[in-house]
Amino acid sequence: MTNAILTGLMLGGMYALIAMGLTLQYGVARIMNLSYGEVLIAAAFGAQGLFTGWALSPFAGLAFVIPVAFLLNLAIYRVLLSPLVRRARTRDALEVDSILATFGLAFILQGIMLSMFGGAYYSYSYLASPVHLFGETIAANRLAALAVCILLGGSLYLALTQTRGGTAIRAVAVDPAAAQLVAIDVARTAAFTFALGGALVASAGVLISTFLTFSATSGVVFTMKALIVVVMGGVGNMLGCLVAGLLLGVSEALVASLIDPGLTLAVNFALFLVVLLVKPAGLFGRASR
Amino acid sequence: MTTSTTRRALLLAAVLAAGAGFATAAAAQTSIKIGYVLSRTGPNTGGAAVTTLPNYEMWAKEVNDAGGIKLGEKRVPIEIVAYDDRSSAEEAVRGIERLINQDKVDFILPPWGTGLNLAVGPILAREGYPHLAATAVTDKAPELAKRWPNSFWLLGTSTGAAEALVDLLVKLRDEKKIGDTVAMVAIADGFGIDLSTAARPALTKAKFKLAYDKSYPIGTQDLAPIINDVKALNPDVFVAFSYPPDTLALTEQSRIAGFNPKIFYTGVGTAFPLFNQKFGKNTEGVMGIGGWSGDSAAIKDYLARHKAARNGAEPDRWASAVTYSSLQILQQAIERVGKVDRAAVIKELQTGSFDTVIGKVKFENNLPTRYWWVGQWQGGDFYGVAPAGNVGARAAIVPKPAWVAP
Amino acid sequence: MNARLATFALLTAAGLSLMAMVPYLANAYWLALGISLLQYTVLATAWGLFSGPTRYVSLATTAFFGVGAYTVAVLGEALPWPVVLAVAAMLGAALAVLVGLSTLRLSGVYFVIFTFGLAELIRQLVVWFEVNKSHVLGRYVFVPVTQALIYWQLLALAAAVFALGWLIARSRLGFALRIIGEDETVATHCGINTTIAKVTLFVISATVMTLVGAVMAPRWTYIEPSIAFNAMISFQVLIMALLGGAHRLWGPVLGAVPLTLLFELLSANFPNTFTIILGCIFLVIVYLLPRGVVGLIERRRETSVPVQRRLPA
Amino acid sequence: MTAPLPVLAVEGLTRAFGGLVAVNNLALEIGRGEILGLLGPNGSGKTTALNLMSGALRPDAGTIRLMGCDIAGLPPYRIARLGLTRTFQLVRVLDGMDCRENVMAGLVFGRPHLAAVDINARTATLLQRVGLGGQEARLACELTYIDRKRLELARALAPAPDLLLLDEWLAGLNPSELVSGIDLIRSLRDDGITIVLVEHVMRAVRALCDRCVVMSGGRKIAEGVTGSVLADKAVVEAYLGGIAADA
Repeated sequence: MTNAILTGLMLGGMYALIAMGLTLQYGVARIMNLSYGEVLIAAAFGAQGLFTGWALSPFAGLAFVIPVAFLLNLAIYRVLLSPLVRRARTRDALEVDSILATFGLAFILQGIMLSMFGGAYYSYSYLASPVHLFGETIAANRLAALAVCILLGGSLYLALTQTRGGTAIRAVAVDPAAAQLVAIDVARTAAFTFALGGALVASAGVLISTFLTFSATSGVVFTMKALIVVVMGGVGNMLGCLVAGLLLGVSEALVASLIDPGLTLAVNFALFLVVLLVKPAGLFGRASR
Repeated sequence: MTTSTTRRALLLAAVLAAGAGFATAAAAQTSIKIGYVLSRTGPNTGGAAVTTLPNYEMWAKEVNDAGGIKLGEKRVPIEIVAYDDRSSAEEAVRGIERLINQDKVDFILPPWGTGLNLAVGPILAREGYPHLAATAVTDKAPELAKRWPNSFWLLGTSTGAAEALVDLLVKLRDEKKIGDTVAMVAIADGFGIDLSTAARPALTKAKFKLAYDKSYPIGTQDLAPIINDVKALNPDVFVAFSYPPDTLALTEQSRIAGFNPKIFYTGVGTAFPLFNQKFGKNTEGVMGIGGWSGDSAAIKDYLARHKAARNGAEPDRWASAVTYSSLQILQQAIERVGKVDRAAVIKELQTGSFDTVIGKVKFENNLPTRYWWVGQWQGGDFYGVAPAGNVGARAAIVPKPAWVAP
Repeated sequence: MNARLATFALLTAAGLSLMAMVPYLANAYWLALGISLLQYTVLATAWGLFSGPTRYVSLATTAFFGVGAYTVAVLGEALPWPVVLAVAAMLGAALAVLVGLSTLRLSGVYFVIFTFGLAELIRQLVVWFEVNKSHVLGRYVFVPVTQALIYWQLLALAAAVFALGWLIARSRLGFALRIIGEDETVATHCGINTTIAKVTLFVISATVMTLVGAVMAPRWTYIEPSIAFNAMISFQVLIMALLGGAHRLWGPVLGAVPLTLLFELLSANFPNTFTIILGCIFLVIVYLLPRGVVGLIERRRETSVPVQRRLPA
Repeated sequence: MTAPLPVLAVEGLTRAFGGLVAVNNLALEIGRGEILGLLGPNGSGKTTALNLMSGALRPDAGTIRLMGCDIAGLPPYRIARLGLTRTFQLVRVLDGMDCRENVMAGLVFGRPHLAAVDINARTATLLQRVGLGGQEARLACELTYIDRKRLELARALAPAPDLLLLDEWLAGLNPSELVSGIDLIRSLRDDGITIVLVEHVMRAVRALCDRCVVMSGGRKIAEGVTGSVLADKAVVEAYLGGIAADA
C-alpha cells in the first residue's frame, strides 16, 4: 500500500511535469498546442544524444536544453503563431487556427526527428538505481523527476502568484482585453509564456528520457496525456495541474496493485470524466458563466 | 459468376496469345518491380523500423549489387516501390491495392505486424500474390494458410510459442533447477493476449502454479506496481508477453526492485540490440521470445552484413533474420521458376526447400517446421535455447545470475 | 423556384448514379480510393452536422466509429448483414444519448478533451472486457461483403447524410441550432430546449459515424481495439471538417476530399519526407485559407455577385 | 369577484452566491398593463432578481407566480413558453443572422398557440413596431447600437409575452435616442404590455414607471408610486451611498 502510493506519487509527478508547460501555453498564450509532445520527444533525443555522445548527465543537460528550447519556442511563437493571434477575432477562431497550425507543426517536427533518428525505440540508463524510502524500494531517476517537478512547479507557482511579472501573466490568462487596459504588453507576455511553457516541456522530456523508452513517433501520447491533466486541473492553473497529475498517478498505481493492472487507464479516464462532470471547468478552474 | 470469370479468362488468354507474337512476358522483363507498404509513422513505426525496413532495404541493395534476380539466363534488377501505411489498416489495404493496380508491381513484401498482415491478406490472396508474413504471430495461422493458399506464416502460432516455453520450463523443473510457481503478465493487445491465453492451459496442464496472471493496457507508463506485486509472491518463473517499451521498463524495474527470479522471460524487444545497449552486463541470463542460432556461420555473416549496410546498427535476434530469410526464400522461388509467374512461385514456395540465414526452410501446409521460441542473453549476445531440438540450440543458463549495479 | 429544385434533384440523381457506376468502371485501387473519399466525406459531414451549428469540437468520432466496427466484429457472422447494421446504429445512438446528456454542459476545450477521454475510456473497457471475459483480443471478420458493396453502402450513407443535413437546415431543429450556435443564452430565453436540440443532433451525427465504422469493418479482416478505436480518425475528421469549413453542410466535404487526395499523393510520392511536406502544406493552408475552403468560395462569390447583377442590366 | 390576478407575484425570493445574499426575501407584484420600475444602486441585486424571474438562475427559496402559475426554478425555455421574455443588460442579438431571423427566433419557439400565424407578416409588423421597418434582410451585426437594442426588443416582443423584462434597455443612449426609446416603451404600455423595467436613467423612470421597487443590498427598501418613492429618504441615501443618480 505504501509502495503503491509512493509509486503513484512519482507517476503523478511525471504526469504533472509533462502537463505544466501546456497549462501555460494553453492557459495564457491561448495556443492549443498539438505539437507539444513532439517538443518533449525532441528534448528527450537531445538528452539521449548528450548522454551517449558526450557522457553528459541529463541534469547537466538541462542547462543546455532549457535555454535552447526557450529560444526555439519563442521563435516558433513569433514566426508561426503570432500572425494567427493577431488575425483571430475571437477566442474560438484562435483555437481552430492553433489546432490546425500546431497539427501541421507536429508533423514537421516528427518528420525531422524521423529523418534524423529513424523510427526505432531509444532508451538509456541513467540513475537507474534503487533508493530506499519509507522502507520501500523505488527508482532514483523517477524520484529525481518528481523532485524536479515539485521544484519547478513550486517555484513557478510562487513566481506567478508573488511577482509582478507573474501577476501580469495571470492577468493575461484571465482576460487579455482587460490586461491590455492596465498597460500589460499582452503580446509580449503571451510570447514569453509560450516559450516558458516550451522550456518546461523540454525539461520534462529530458527527465523522463532517463526512465521511459521513446521513439520519434511517440509524441502524441504525451500531448494527449498533458491535455487530459491540464483540462482536469483547470486550464492555466499550476496547482490544478499538480493535483490532477498526482490524482491520476496515485489512482493508477492503486488500481494496478489493488484491483487489476488491466484497468489502470480505464480508471484514469473514468476519473477524468467524472471530475469534468462534477466540475465542468476542472478541479481548479473558474466556471465560465 | 463462374461463367463471367471464365469468359474473362478466355478473353485474357486471347489477348495474351495475340501479344505472344511479339515477345513473351518473361523476355520483356527488364526489371522486377517489388512493392511494400510499411508503417513509417504512427505507433507501429518502432517495430517496423527495427525488424522490417532495414532488411527490405538491405536485401534490395544486395540483390541489385549482385546484378539482380536471375530470370532464366540473365539477371534482372529489382525496382522498389514503397508506401507508408501510417500504422492504419485502411491505409495498408489501400496501399496494397495501389501497388497492384496502379504500380502493377510483380511482387509484394508484407507490412509489419499481425494486424496489418491480416488486413492485407484477402487482397493478396484474391490477386494471387505470394504473401510471406514474417512478423505475424497468430493462432489462426494454419486456418489462414488454408483460406489463403498464397500465404506463409513464418513466425508460427502463439500456441507454439507458449508450448515451447512450457516444455522448457518442464524440463528445467525435472532437472530440479526451478520450482513450480509462475507469474505471468501480458500486454492487452492481440499479441499478448493470444500468447497468455495459450500459455495458461499449457502451464496448468504441466501442473505449474500460476501465482500471478494479469494484463496491462498499451501505453502503461509505470510497471512498478506489477513488479512489486510479483516480487512479493516470490515466483520461480516470471513470464511477460510484452512489447519493446514495456520489456525495457519491466526489466529495469525488476533490477531496481531486486526482483531476480530463476527464470526471467520477457516479450518483444528482449532480442533487440537496444536491450543490450541499455542493460549491458545485466542482460546475462535474461530470456525472451525469439532467438537465433548465433553460432552458425550464416547468422554471423548476416549480422556483419547488416551492421555494414545499416551504419553499425544491429538486427534484432529473432524476426529480423526471419524477415531476411523470407526475402531469400522469395528470391530463390522466383529464380527457380525463372519468370514472373506468381502462381508458379506460390507453388514453388509450397513445395520447395530453401537455403536461408536461418538454415534450411521447407513449408508444410504453408508453415515452417521449425521456430525459435525462447532465446537467452549469454555473454553479451542473444541465442536460441528452445525448442532444444533446433540446430544450434544452446543450453539455458538457469538460474539467472543476480542483477549487478550498472 | 420549383424548376430550380427539380434541376437540382435531377443533377443530384445523375451524379449519384454516375458515382454508383464506379465499381464497374474502375480498378480495385480507384475503388479503394473512392471508399476512402466517401468514408471521410461521410464522417466529416456527420461531424460538421453537429459541430458546425453548435460549435462543439468533438474528438469522439472514433468512439462511434469503433463501436460500429466492433459490433460487426462480434455479430458479423452471427446475424444477417442488415440486422448487424441496425444493431450497430442502435448501439451508437444509445451511446450518443448517454454521452450527450452528460457532456453537453461542458464548454470549449473541456468538451474537446472530454470526448477524447471518452473514446479512450471505451477503448480501454473493450480491451479489458475482451481480455478478461472473452479471452480474445483481435477478432476476425470473415463477412462476405465485397469492396463494391462497401462502396455502395458508403455512397448511400453519403447521400443520406447530405439529405439529412439539408432537411435539418430547413427544419425548426436546424433553426434552433443556428440560434444556439449564435448565442445559447438567448436561445434558451427564446423558448428553445437547448439540451434536447443538441442531443438530438449529436445522436444523428453519432449514428451516421457508427454506421460508417460498421460498413468499413469487413475491409480489414481483423479488428482489434487499436485498429477500431484509432484516435487518428478523430483528428483527421476534425481537421478535414475545420479545413473545409464546418458552418456549411457542404463545407466538410471540401476539406475531406482534397485532404484525402493530398495524403494519398504525398504518401505515394514522398514516403520518406511525407510528414514534413504534409506539415508544411498544413501551415500554408492555415495561413492562406483563414476561413476554410468554404470561406474562400464565399469570398469569391461575394466579389462575383455584383458582376452577375450588372450583366442583365 | 376577487381582485384581478396579478401578472407576476413574487414572494420570499432569495438567492445567495457563496456568503453573499444577492437577493434576500424579495416580494413584489405587478398588475396587468403596468410598468414597474426596479431600482437600486449597482450591486443591489436587480439583475439577479431578473435572472431569477426569467429562469437564468435558480432561486434558493421563494415563489414566482406568472399568471398564477409557479415558475420558480423552471428552466428559461419553459418560462419563455409560458409568456415571460426579456432583454439583456449588454445587448444580445444574433449577429450572424438577419433581422427577420432574429425576430423569428423569438416567434417560432415561443408560445405554441402562435404556431399558426403568418410568420413573415408578423415579423414585418414587429420590426415596424420597434422602428426597423423594411430592414428584414440586414445582418444584425451591421446595425447601430440603438438599432441592435430595437432588434432585441422586437425579438422579446415576438411571442406576445404576458410580461416583458427590460434590463437597462435605455442605458447608453444619447439624448435624442433616449427620447425615442422612452416613446417606444410608452407605446408598448399603451398596447397593454406589462413591463418590469430595471433602469438607472431617472428621467426614463419618472416618465415611464407607474410604481417602483427599490432594492439595496439584496433587500427591498422601498416600494410605491414613482414620485413618492424617489423622494423617499432611504432611497436617496442608498443612491448617494452607492452611486450618484443622474437625475
